[in-house]
Amino acid sequence: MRDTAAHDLTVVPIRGEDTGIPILTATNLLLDKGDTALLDIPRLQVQNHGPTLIMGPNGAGKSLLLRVLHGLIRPTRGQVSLAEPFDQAMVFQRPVLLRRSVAGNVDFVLKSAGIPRRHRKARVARALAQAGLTDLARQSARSLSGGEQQKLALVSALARKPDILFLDEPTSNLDPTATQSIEQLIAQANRTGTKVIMVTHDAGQAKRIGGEVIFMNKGRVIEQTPIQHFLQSPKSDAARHYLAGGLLI
Amino acid sequence: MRDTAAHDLTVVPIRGEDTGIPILTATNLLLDKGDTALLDIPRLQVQNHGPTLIMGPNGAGKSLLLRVLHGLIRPTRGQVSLAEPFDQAMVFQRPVLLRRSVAGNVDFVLKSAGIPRRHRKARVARALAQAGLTDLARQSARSLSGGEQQKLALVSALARKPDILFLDEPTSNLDPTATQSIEQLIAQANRTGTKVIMVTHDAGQAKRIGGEVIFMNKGRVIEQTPIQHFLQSPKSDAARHYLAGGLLI
Amino acid sequence: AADDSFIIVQSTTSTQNSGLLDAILPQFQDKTGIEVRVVAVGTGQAIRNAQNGDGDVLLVHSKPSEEQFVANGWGVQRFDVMYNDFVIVGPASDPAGVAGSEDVVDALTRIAQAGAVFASRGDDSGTHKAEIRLWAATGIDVAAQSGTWYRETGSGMGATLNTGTGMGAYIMTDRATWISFGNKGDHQVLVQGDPRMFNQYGVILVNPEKHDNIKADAGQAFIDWLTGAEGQAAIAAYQIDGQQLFFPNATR
Amino acid sequence: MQNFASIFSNAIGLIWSGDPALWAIILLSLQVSIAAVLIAAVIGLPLGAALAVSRFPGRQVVIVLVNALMGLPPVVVGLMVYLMLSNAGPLGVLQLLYTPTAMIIAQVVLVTPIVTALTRQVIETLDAEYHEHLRSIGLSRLATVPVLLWDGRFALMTAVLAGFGRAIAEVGAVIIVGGNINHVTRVMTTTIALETSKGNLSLAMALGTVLLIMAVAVNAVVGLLGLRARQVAYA
Amino acid sequence: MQNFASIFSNAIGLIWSGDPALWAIILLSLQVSIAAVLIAAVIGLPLGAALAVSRFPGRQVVIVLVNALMGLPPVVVGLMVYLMLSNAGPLGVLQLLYTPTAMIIAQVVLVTPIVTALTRQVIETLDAEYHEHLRSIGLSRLATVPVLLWDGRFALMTAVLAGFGRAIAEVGAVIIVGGNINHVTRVMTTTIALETSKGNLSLAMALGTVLLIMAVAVNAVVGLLGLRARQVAYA
Ligand SMILES: Nc1ncnc2c1ncn2[C@@H]1O[C@H](COP(=O)(O)OP(=O)(O)OP(=O)(O)O)[C@@H](O)[C@H]1O
Ligand SMILES: Nc1ncnc2c1ncn2[C@@H]1O[C@H](COP(=O)(O)OP(=O)(O)OP(=O)(O)O)[C@@H](O)[C@H]1O
Ligand SMILES: [Mg+2]
Ligand SMILES: [Mg+2]
Repeated sequence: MRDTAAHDLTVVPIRGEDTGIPILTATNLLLDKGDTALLDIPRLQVQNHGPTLIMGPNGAGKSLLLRVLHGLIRPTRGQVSLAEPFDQAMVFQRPVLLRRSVAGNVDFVLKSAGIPRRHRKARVARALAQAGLTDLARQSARSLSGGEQQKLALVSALARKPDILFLDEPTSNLDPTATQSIEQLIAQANRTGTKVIMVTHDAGQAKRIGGEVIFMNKGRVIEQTPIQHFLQSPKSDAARHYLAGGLLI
Repeated sequence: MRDTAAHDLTVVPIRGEDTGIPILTATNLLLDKGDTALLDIPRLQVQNHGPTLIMGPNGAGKSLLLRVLHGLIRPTRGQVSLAEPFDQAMVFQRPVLLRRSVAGNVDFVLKSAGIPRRHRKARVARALAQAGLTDLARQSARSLSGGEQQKLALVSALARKPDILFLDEPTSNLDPTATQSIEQLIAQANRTGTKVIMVTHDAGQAKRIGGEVIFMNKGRVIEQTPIQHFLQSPKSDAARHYLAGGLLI
Repeated sequence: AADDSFIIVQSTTSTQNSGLLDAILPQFQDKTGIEVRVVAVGTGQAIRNAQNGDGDVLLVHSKPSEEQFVANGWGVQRFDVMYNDFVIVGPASDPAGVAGSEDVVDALTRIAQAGAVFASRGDDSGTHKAEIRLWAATGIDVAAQSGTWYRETGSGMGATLNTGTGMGAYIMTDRATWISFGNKGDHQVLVQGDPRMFNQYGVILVNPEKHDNIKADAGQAFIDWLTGAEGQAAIAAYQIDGQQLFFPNATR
Repeated sequence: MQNFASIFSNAIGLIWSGDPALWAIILLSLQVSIAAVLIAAVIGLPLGAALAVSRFPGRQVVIVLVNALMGLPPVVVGLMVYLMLSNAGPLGVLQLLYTPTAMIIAQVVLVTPIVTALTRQVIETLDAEYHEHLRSIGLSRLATVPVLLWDGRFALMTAVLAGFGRAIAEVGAVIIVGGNINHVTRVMTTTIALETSKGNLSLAMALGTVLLIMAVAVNAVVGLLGLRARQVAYA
Repeated sequence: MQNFASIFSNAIGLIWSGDPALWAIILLSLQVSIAAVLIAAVIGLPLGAALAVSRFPGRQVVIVLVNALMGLPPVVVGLMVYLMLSNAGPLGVLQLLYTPTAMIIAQVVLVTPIVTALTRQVIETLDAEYHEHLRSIGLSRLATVPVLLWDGRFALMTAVLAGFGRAIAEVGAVIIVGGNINHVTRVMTTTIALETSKGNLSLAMALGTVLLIMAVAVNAVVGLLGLRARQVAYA
């Protein structure tokens, strides 16, 4: 993971910003729990160009929205429709690792994606190398450090080469160097045709990754704009307040 | 959590930098797993002045060291000694929450600390207010969002007013505003006599919190210096490399 | 033994628990090569199992039920095999003072009058039915006393003896089971010798017309042996502690 | 031979008839087994949890033994308790033999290892998750037992129900120490055994079905209470 | 009546004597119960796991029923199997009555609900943790069953051992369908019941102790294999 060229990161690859076509549309989303609406999103469209970043305060509903879009939670009302039956993968805020070796976990993810055994070995090795986990391949995945777990979950998901990749704060536990290289992997996935939908609290990261921002607050989508616009002139008070906290960075 | 005076944070309260007395000493620490040494620390001393920040790449052994110092893991060899029988508390990298309500979790922590029932109610309420979780007091703790869980674990630990507080990346999942207010709570705890020993990957945060840095790599302590020295002129290649990843911030 | 050279005998527990069958069956197998597999259960269950065709031969001791079994066409013919007798055992303290009595009806009456605990099998077995007939002769309605001094254990002979000796009760049992019983405590035979306590065993071949699998030939061979000279001699020869347990009385 | 449908309708008929003798037997069955399971739970839950959290040399051996005790044969337990309670035995003076109390004692011996072994399993899994937090906030290993039992209460329901299943179905032990005495210690299983030995197979089956319906009722009540509590609490 | 120490030394003596008749009985006991538990595991583990992960109307009812079936009385199971296998029954032509196969069938009926109910509990806990990940990587609910069984294998050991305990200790069912025929279907528990009814209580107790020692041995072997596997694997 040494000396990955740090300056590459600012070149954010957004393909054809104007030719974007909606690949994912949510209409009339409502997720209720008791008497409170955890999500209330009349309409949300995600285009196929560039990464989509979901930002917003803790408890805004970002993780719930990802789960609903990914199909893990059925909303109380409304639906999510895809333009095509895309392959999807997701990295959770708290990665779930099976009681198997590090390599076994990656292998299992690939196997579930229907990748034949003869191809898996090389792809597992490549994924582990990307995460700098080659030396830990035979260790129990659940004894990995927090950051190692997060990297493992991310490279497992990437190894499937999904059409849509949902990432929930994927670098929250990573050291700066690892954050860099993971950001590069994300950028690369984006370049090679994977639609990235990612939650992050890190405005710096958002800027480096680029694309559009969906800003959420209290279960609602407040604005959806390109990241530069969002950082320079957020439209809502909530967003201004949210970003203010990050000014010191 | 609104309008916590952001500029306060730069005033880092380090009491009597020269009058520090060692409150925690580890000697000859060795933690083995199979044939590899996960920790190998001949000598480590922590003074009572100002926060101690533990930094280092993923897998360096920061979380393991915290656990050993806190007494959760018995090292293969060596020992940890305290100047006095201090009260300790710890917030884990992945907070553990009991299958109870949000308030119930805080209450349980306080009860375990021997705080009588008549005092607990007010302290629970104060802790929840600090974390901005008052409205969620009766919700199941395990259904909280990632950031909410982290805040809950932190204010529970703080509510015990421990002598030593171990924090393992306590703001990794927090939004910028929450990060600010948690940093303030940490600074305040430090001012009021709690020794904070904290793992972080965020150089900016390290600077704001202040104090000394213990930099680890591959299970060893590479350097232990005041944070300013560390950020400006790290002594080791490893530290330089580590910080380089963060330069873009 | 090969699978096709065995028969199943549905029998009551007394013949098995007393060790009689274990003693005599090898002699039959040595002679004929037929293995006899004994299923020892309650009389009612044995008859029911035989009706279902789950046995080739029935060996029990409840003459009315046996005759009914044959009359209904389930069995071919009933033969007397042997007899022993019932006795009444009780604690050495003998609270009803029946020791040495040879009049069982009188002894039972005295037990009832003393309110001394009496453990009955209460399981519709041959022994139980014999006991009920004797109580009927006393004119005492024991069913009304059930749960007080008259205790129905609803179990086999062995279990009733275990329970009865444990509670210091009087118990009516067949002599064979009693002699071979290992948990006598301080109980002894107190009442015996009354002709009304005669206990006849009979053997019946299950009707092969009712079920295809009945091994009529082998079954009949066993019955012939048991009621013939060799079988009868083997029964007479079986002793425990110098006491003969069963008395052969086959009539042909 | 009757078919299963008619046996089932017989069973319903038996329950419906409201025969007081039958109901007395049903009630005694439930009383004895529920009492035994409650006592076994009071012993086995903390014991199993303590075994789950404690670390001592020979712990693995104790776990193997407790698991093996799930295979205690009822007849042997019956005999053991019989030998203790009989007039010749050390506890003979209590005069408990052939009483429902004796039956409860025998079932407690039988069921406690089951509850203990299954509790150990459930709590060990939960402890793997909670252990560091609970130790960190200052609880000694043994002090974590009540917390783990409380937070694992829904999973532990199945352990207790397994114990109940063993108790309510059991005949070998209760018939030895209870004596199956009509109107005194006769329960459902001993009645079934009696009717079987009489050759009244379809009555026995119908009684078995009645017993099973009672077991379903108890399980349903426990299940509903659990579901209720789970909605209120935070699983 | 002898005391427990002498009963225990009797038991050791019995094992030590190497009496071939006794060993034949011990072996048949182990064969029947182990075969029954293996079959019950093959049925109950996937069934319990499927019940844990699936969501359908009436699922709670099914769970209550399976839990209640842990209370199936052995005598009733014995009768049920008897009625099926009897010459008068639908499967009479198979001529299985009074064979070890019949005993295995009866024990399978008895043990499968236990394994199923306990598996459901264990897998439900594990599924709460794994569910989102497994669904996310594209597995249907039912496709997660093998994964959950594999990752939960150490916790499931106790479920299977509970089933083994029930099987090895059981007498009511095997005596009805096996007939306790000397040299053919006589197992430890039926021998113990027979000796008890002969009043040979201390022999019965000693045999019970032998049975228990066998149960401990089986549990120890399973426990050691588990421990071994656990060291190799990643718990
Ligand atoms: N089962 C539930 N019952 C009640 N409230 C819930 C439940 N699940 C989630 N919530 C609430 O929904 C809100 C949104 O949760 P979510 O995890 O989506 O937040 P988030 O935006 O991802 O926050 P974070 O940045 O902290 O991860 C939170 O306030 C949470 O407490
Ligand atoms: N039981 C174990 N067996 C083998 N290796 C282990 C075990 N536990 C931890 N490790 C390894 O020890 C190293 C240090 O782990 P630790 O959790 O302390 O890292 P960390 O410095 O906190 O990293 P992070 O920043 O990712 O949280 C990691 O490489 C981890 O894989
Ligand atoms: Mg989240
Ligand atoms: Mg860590």
